[in-house]
Amino acid sequence: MSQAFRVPGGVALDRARPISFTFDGVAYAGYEGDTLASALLANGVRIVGRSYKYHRPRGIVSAGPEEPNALVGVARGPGRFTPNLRATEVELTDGLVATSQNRWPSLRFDIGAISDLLAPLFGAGFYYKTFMGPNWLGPNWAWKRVYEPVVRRAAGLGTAPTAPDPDRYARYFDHCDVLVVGAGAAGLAAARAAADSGADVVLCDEAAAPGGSLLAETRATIEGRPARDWLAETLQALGAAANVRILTRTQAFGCYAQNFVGLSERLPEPALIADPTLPRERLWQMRAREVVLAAGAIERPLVFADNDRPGILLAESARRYLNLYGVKVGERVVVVTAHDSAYRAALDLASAGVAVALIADLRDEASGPLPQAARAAGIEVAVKASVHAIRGRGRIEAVRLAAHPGGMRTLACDALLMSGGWTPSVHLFSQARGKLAFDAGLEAFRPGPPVARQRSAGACNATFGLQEALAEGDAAGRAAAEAAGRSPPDPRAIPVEGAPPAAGGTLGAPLHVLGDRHARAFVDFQNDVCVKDVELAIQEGYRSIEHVKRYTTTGMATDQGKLSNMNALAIAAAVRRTSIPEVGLTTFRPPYMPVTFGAFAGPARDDLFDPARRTPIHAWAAERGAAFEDVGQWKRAWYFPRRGEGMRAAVAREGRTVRAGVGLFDASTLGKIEVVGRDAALFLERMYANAFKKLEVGRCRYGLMLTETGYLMDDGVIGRLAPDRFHVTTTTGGAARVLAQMEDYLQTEFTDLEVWLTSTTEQWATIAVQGPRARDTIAPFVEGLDLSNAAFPHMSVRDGKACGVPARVMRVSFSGELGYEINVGSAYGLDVWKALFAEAEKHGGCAYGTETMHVLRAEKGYVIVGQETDGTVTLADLGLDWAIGKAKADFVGKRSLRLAEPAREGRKQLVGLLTEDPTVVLEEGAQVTATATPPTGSSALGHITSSYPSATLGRSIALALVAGGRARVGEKLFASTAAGAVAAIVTAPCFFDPDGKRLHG
Amino acid sequence: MADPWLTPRSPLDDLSLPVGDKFALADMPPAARFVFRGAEAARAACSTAFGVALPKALGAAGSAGERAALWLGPDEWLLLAEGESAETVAAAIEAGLADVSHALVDVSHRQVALEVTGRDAARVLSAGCPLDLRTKSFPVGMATRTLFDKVDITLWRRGETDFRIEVWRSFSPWLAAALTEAARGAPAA
Amino acid sequence: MLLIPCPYCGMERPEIEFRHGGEAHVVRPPDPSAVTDEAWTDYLYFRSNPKGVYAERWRHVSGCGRFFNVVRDTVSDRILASYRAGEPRPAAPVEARR
Amino acid sequence: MRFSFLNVVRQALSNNEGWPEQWASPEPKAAYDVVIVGGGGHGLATAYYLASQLGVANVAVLEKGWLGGGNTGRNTTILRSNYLWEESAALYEHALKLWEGLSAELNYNVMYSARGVMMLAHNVHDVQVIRRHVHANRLAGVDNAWLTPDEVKAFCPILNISPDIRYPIVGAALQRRGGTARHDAVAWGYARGASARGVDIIQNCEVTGIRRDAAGAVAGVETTRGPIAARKVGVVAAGHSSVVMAMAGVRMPLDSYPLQALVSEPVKPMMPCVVMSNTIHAYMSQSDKGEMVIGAGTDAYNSYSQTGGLHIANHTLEAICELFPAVRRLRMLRNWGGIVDVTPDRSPIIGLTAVPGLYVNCGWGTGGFKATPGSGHVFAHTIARGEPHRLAAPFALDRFRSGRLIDEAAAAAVAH
Ligand SMILES: Cc1cc2nc3c(=O)[nH]c(=O)nc-3n(C[C@H](O)[C@H](O)[C@H](O)COP(=O)(O)OP(=O)(O)OC[C@H]3O[C@@H](n4cnc5c(N)ncnc54)[C@H](O)[C@@H]3O)c2cc1C
Ligand SMILES: NC(=O)c1ccc[n+]([C@@H]2O[C@H](COP(=O)([O-])OP(=O)(O)OC[C@H]3O[C@@H](n4cnc5c(N)ncnc54)[C@H](O)[C@@H]3O)[C@@H](O)[C@H]2O)c1
Ligand SMILES: Cc1cc2nc3c(=O)[nH]c(=O)nc-3n(C[C@H](O)[C@H](O)[C@H](O)COP(=O)(O)O)c2cc1C
Ligand SMILES: [Zn+2]
Repeated sequence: MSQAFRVPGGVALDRARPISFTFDGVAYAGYEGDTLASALLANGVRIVGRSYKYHRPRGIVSAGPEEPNALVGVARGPGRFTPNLRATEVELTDGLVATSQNRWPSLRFDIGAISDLLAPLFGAGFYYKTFMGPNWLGPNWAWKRVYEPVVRRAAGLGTAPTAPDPDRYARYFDHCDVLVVGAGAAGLAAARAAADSGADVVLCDEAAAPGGSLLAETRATIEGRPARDWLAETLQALGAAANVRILTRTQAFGCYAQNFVGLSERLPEPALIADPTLPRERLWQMRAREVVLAAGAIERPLVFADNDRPGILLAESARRYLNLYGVKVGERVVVVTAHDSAYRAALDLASAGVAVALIADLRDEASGPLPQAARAAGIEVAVKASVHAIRGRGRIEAVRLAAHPGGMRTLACDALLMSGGWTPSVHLFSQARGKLAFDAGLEAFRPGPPVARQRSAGACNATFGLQEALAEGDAAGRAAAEAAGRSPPDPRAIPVEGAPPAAGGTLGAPLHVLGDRHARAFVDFQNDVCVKDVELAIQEGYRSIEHVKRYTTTGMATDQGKLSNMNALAIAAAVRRTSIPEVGLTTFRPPYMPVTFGAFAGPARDDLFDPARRTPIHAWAAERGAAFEDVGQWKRAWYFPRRGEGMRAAVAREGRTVRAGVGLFDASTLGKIEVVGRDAALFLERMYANAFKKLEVGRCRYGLMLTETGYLMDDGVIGRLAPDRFHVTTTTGGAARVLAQMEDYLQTEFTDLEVWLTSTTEQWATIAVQGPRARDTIAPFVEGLDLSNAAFPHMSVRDGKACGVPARVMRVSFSGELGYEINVGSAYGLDVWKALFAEAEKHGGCAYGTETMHVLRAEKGYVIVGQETDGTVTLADLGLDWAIGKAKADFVGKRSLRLAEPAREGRKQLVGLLTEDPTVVLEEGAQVTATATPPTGSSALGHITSSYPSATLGRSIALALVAGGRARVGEKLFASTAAGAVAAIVTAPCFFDPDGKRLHG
Repeated sequence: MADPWLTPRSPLDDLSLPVGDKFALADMPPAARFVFRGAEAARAACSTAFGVALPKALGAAGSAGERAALWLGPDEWLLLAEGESAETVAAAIEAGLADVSHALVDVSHRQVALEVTGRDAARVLSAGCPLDLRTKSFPVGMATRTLFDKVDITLWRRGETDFRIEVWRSFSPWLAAALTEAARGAPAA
Repeated sequence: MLLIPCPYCGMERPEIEFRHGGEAHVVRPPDPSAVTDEAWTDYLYFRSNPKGVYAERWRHVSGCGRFFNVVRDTVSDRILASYRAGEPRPAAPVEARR
Repeated sequence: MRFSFLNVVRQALSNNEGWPEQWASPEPKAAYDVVIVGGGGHGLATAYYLASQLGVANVAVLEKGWLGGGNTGRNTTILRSNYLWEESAALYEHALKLWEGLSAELNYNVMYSARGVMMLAHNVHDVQVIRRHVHANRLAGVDNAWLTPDEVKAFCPILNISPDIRYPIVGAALQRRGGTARHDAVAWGYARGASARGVDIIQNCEVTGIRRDAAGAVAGVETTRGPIAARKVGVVAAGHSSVVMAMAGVRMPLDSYPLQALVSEPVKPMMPCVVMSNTIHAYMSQSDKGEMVIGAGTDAYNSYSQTGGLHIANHTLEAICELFPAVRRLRMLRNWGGIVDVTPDRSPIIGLTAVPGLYVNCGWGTGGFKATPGSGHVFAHTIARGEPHRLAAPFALDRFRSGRLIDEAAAAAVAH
């Protein structure tokens, strides 16, 4: 198809590189440098989307990221479909496939457009008022079954991607002296000044090409050169400076505490096609000492009936299409404006041969230099204008307006350029918690005094003249560099010619639209919010602008009200008969423009999502086909199935093997802390419920740590290595928490103590060797230790050697069998394990995993913190209060035990449960009740904490927390499950070797 | 009876680490490592016994030959002795500190070291490390405990484009993979 | 992400290196057994949680490892002072470097 | 005017010019029987039930800003009642039952959407904890079912249930009656209902002091719009509970943290339910408008700023993209924060205080939206009768004196 609207010129284009693309399946041509929007306009495509609620045909309104209408889906191969992209931002690439959204069956003919005919039904908040009954179907039935599904399907814009995204994303922290946001006139001047001061400067701009409004500037000269030449030279100089980085396609999307600024950078599509390993986007988390905001301003649409018809667009955008992309937005245009800047567009379009039928100015007078220039160029200018009607649905055909001179008339046109003036982009300033001040003269909110180390310059500071913007940018850049500790050069005069001042502007809706409940005068294009919706909201009591926003949804669309918020606010003020500052603004929130989730998530996916911690012995277990379980970040061997074995069989075999011979268990993940210092024992006395002062060197004690609120927090074995040195172990999951709790008390409460704590969790590979043949298994490898019962009894610790390397051997048992834990330097862990395993095999031994470990300890009635306990369980509940150092005046958690609840009678206590049918294994978590069929809503006596088939006992066993449980031994209780109640007899929690004879074997 | 097969293993052993001028990762040979804790007298005595002045404040990392002492906190240092046996080094230090209260804990196996070099080294580290790594803020010689994303590291700058990272061993494969990925995504410098 | 001045490291460091430790100067009764339930549960649970100037504990976990105190305005989140554990709260916190 | 399809049509025919104000905005009177401090969902619901069920209509709701502008207007709208402890389950179930009939009760479509809330288990410990919930809930009469990974996938097809991912999904609990509701509508619906029953709703009226009589009992409040007398004052000020209670000299076991949330750009339906993962900290649902609504975590420090750090969003989206790989290309539209008042046991505080006439309802932390109707209902009873409603009794402030906490945090339950 020919590019009928293409004209000569267009600085952004490379005409030597034609590009073909499709939109809704139709092939079109464009050039490199085009955006999808400019190419569509060049090809005469006017309808590009359908609106959210009324499915009205919509065209392109703007040339930038503020675009509310031209949202498309863009696909590039499998998994690379992105909905809701603004055509004004999509850079054209060869073969690009774009589709329109929110229409069925086609963009031209959309069934949904019926809603436009029924529009009065769909006023603001209509859905709160209906879709409720009938109630005889059951409360909410109709909403759930009928209405909500319809509403949901109707809502939403683009279709959601379904395939995993194959692209990469990257994320970096960054630092600079001066961050300049926006590379327009003000930003460039600021960056140059800061760079000349020697500061580290980062200059970012969301556009593909830096330059901002200078790119479309055809008339002005700066420092004696045409503005675009100045731009090119300045960019070149900045690009050459070692202390400047220019990030294009990079928006500053959020301003957080202390100048922490989020930047999102898009990589250009051709680069990604050339190298698919490149990230599609980068997230820069920039900590800037100083920030210069030079984000420019956004042109405001005018509010009049049917102002949303395709072909009606912002004046400056039309100018950009012409000057950047060589696209005329129409053959015959009418300009309606309240601001001088639109005259520039009219002049440029006229020079390009476009017929400008009329410039209709809303103001009483249009006498500034730009209007004069327009008149001089032979363009008719009329004032006191008002737009009354638009003809044309799929595209504008004529406008009916009143103006002076000329009165009411209808002008045929294929495009209408509008300008309501300019809204400074104060988003980032406001996010940084700067307060905005309403400037009544300018009818704009402008930055007040900054709160963060920031300066605003140029149009975002409501400084609209080019010369003034440059000067302000220069000053801001210098001041920022100085504040960052650099010495800036003298201020620089940046003379400008050919940029006559432009002023004006209007806010809100004209009187003839206000109150006209028939007019479809749009305030928020994307969300289909009209003037009458704002009026209705206020009529219904939604007076606060925040209520207006939420009731009408104005400003909540994907453009976040960049075009609409000021108009909505002015309309609300007019309806409420109050002032704009009285009404106030809604909150500016990040992101400035939508940012891809992937960019926030960065590289954190698959294996990089979270570190998987593996023990030194992991590889061996993996080779043996072990199943692993996640415990925190650790991967722990869960069980070691042999060929054909399921978990249950493997665990039974492992358990029997340990009880009969020997088993090896990788306990390396247990937390370990070395507690050293003169007061180490005293410190442990205070941190743990147990007594430690008298623990002999070489002996171990089971330690129980409470929270200050009196509940069991963690447990472990603590061995005394020397009078001033202890080896403390913790649970796998509790390691970090225990160390943190210890440091907290040590540094802030028990500051009288001289103690130092060092985590040694990963220093040691810990191999538990358990079973009657444990001693035989380790004996050949251990040097320098007498392993006899007398010399090395249960609960002892010795430093020696194993396999020739230093080893810390503890005689401890979590299985109830004779047991040792051999700690060797992690780097040797695997080899020592292999040696021990080979030896164990000689004794018929095996490796066992966490599941068997759990069963073995349950047979013994040993608790697992986090399984028997949940942070609400006391030592007394567990029957572990014997461990409390009774003579101690104080330890963490002690005082709380006297509070009413921990001391209460009838608390849940740990008991054993044996099912009447020994083959039935109770469900963990099942509630324990006194009767088989407790009425719904009745209280449980407790719950099953652990439950396993026990190979040792040839039957199932369970542990439970049961109210007053110890007094119920022998009673029959019930475990209630979905399948019904299972009877079980309460027993003591230890099922095997209650006297502990085997421990001492 | 140290069997010949008992050679120290590192989780980084079997990984293929990136090499190049832009960015390279290498795993460092085993070292004796200690966390040393104590007050000023202990610091002074340890400096003598270890042969490296333990720095008094953040930023300074003392080193002499293959030995180094990094400031971790006001009474905490990381002592490194590459290629030495922990037992011997410990014995020497303990001998020099018999009368001074302190804590010396062997962490030789707790962590491993990665060397990060190349033009992009600082940029790649900045993928996970939130500190300002420009040389004016993080000069050559500075060492500190910090973060790489979700993992605690000790970062020591040994040259403009030469860093050493000490990291707990179970985190090291993840860290190597994360750094490799970060290098891939970094913009051309 | 806040920038928090660590009085031990002598520099500002990013928030993610720290762990928040709740309100500062909540003193554990020196002899817990001697205090009433009321006093004890005050210590355990009750906090000032002010809107405005607030003294709080931070620990530089991924740094020097030390606990210290910060005075911060909980509305602006601006940090007004930072001092070592055990030191008294500055009487009139001077406005820190912004 | 009743809200109905018929009236929507009628009004449409007359250009919607006939809709009246949904609630009146009177000037404050000098005195009320009850003053409610805080015009969020809980405060408005309290007023509504006082007027509609307990015959106490001389009530004012004082709101410092705009109705629903606190956490009610900024939460991720997840509703469920499958809490672990009996006391909690009873309270939240009470609320869920009220949700089911709320649109009809208020004649205001609050869009209660029982689309199912699924809580994922990623490891053995999760399975134990979640199954314990399922069992406890069954006995309590609260629906909650265990799903296998395949059932999880069938219920929410965009979840990645591959066993090879870092934190594979090994099962889930599903509460089918759980779901979402339209947050703003809840505040507005209650406001309309309360106003219609004579309650004065007064916005832009900040309470700056609590007046006490010589005996120490509550006598009224000071506000930015002048003093208002009342013998009963109910404080329902969510994030600001400590601040308001301090006006009466009452210290609270609370910390106020920023809690963030975010939404994507709207897309056509891609997710039919609510999914939560406590283990990797991700919560997501899709609103009726099409945005993916995502709950982030709290920032680490106390703050009243309603903003937080960027790293929180990063972490949240890491987890979301890991669970739902298809959303990685969606884009964040808006990210905001609220101020949540968190108790040591993550359970709310409802009831009387040591100051006669002063009642408090707070500490809902990150998960009180779901309780709105139930909370308002039991609090209204508590205020009207001067003694705790049966369901509210366990949640009294004095549990922090006896140590009888209702520790939902310890039981690794999920907030939101
Ligand atoms: C991001 C986020 C996500 C959440 N997600 C969920 C979720 O998914 N599910 C869930 O169940 N819960 C969720 N919550 C929690 C839930 O939002 C709250 O628990 C609940 O909304 C509290 O309601 P409220 O009415 O008590 O408080 P609010 O709605 O906060 O109302 C309190 C009101 O008190 C006013 N006030 C304060 N001080 C004064 C004063 N001095 N004078 C007058 N008025 C005053 C405030 O302005 C405010 O309007 C979330 C919260 C947040 C912030
Ligand atoms: N009233 C008027 O006549 C009027 C109005 C607006 C602009 N102008 C002209 O604009 C110029 C002012 O220059 P200026 O530099 O202030 O504005 P500018 O529009 O030239 O530049 C702003 C730049 O900031 C970028 N930007 C905006 N938000 C961003 C973000 N969040 N992240 C990254 N980049 C972002 C834009 O892409 C743009 O390039 C003068 O030439 C002036 O004449 C005039
Ligand atoms: C469930 C839910 C859905 C939301 N959807 C949108 C949305 O589609 N567009 C939007 O701009 N904001 C949306 N918001 C956010 C609000 O605009 C706003 O950020 C939030 O209410 C907090 O208020 P504040 O940002 O004004 O402080 C949503 C909020 C919630 C709670
Ligand atoms: Zn520090």
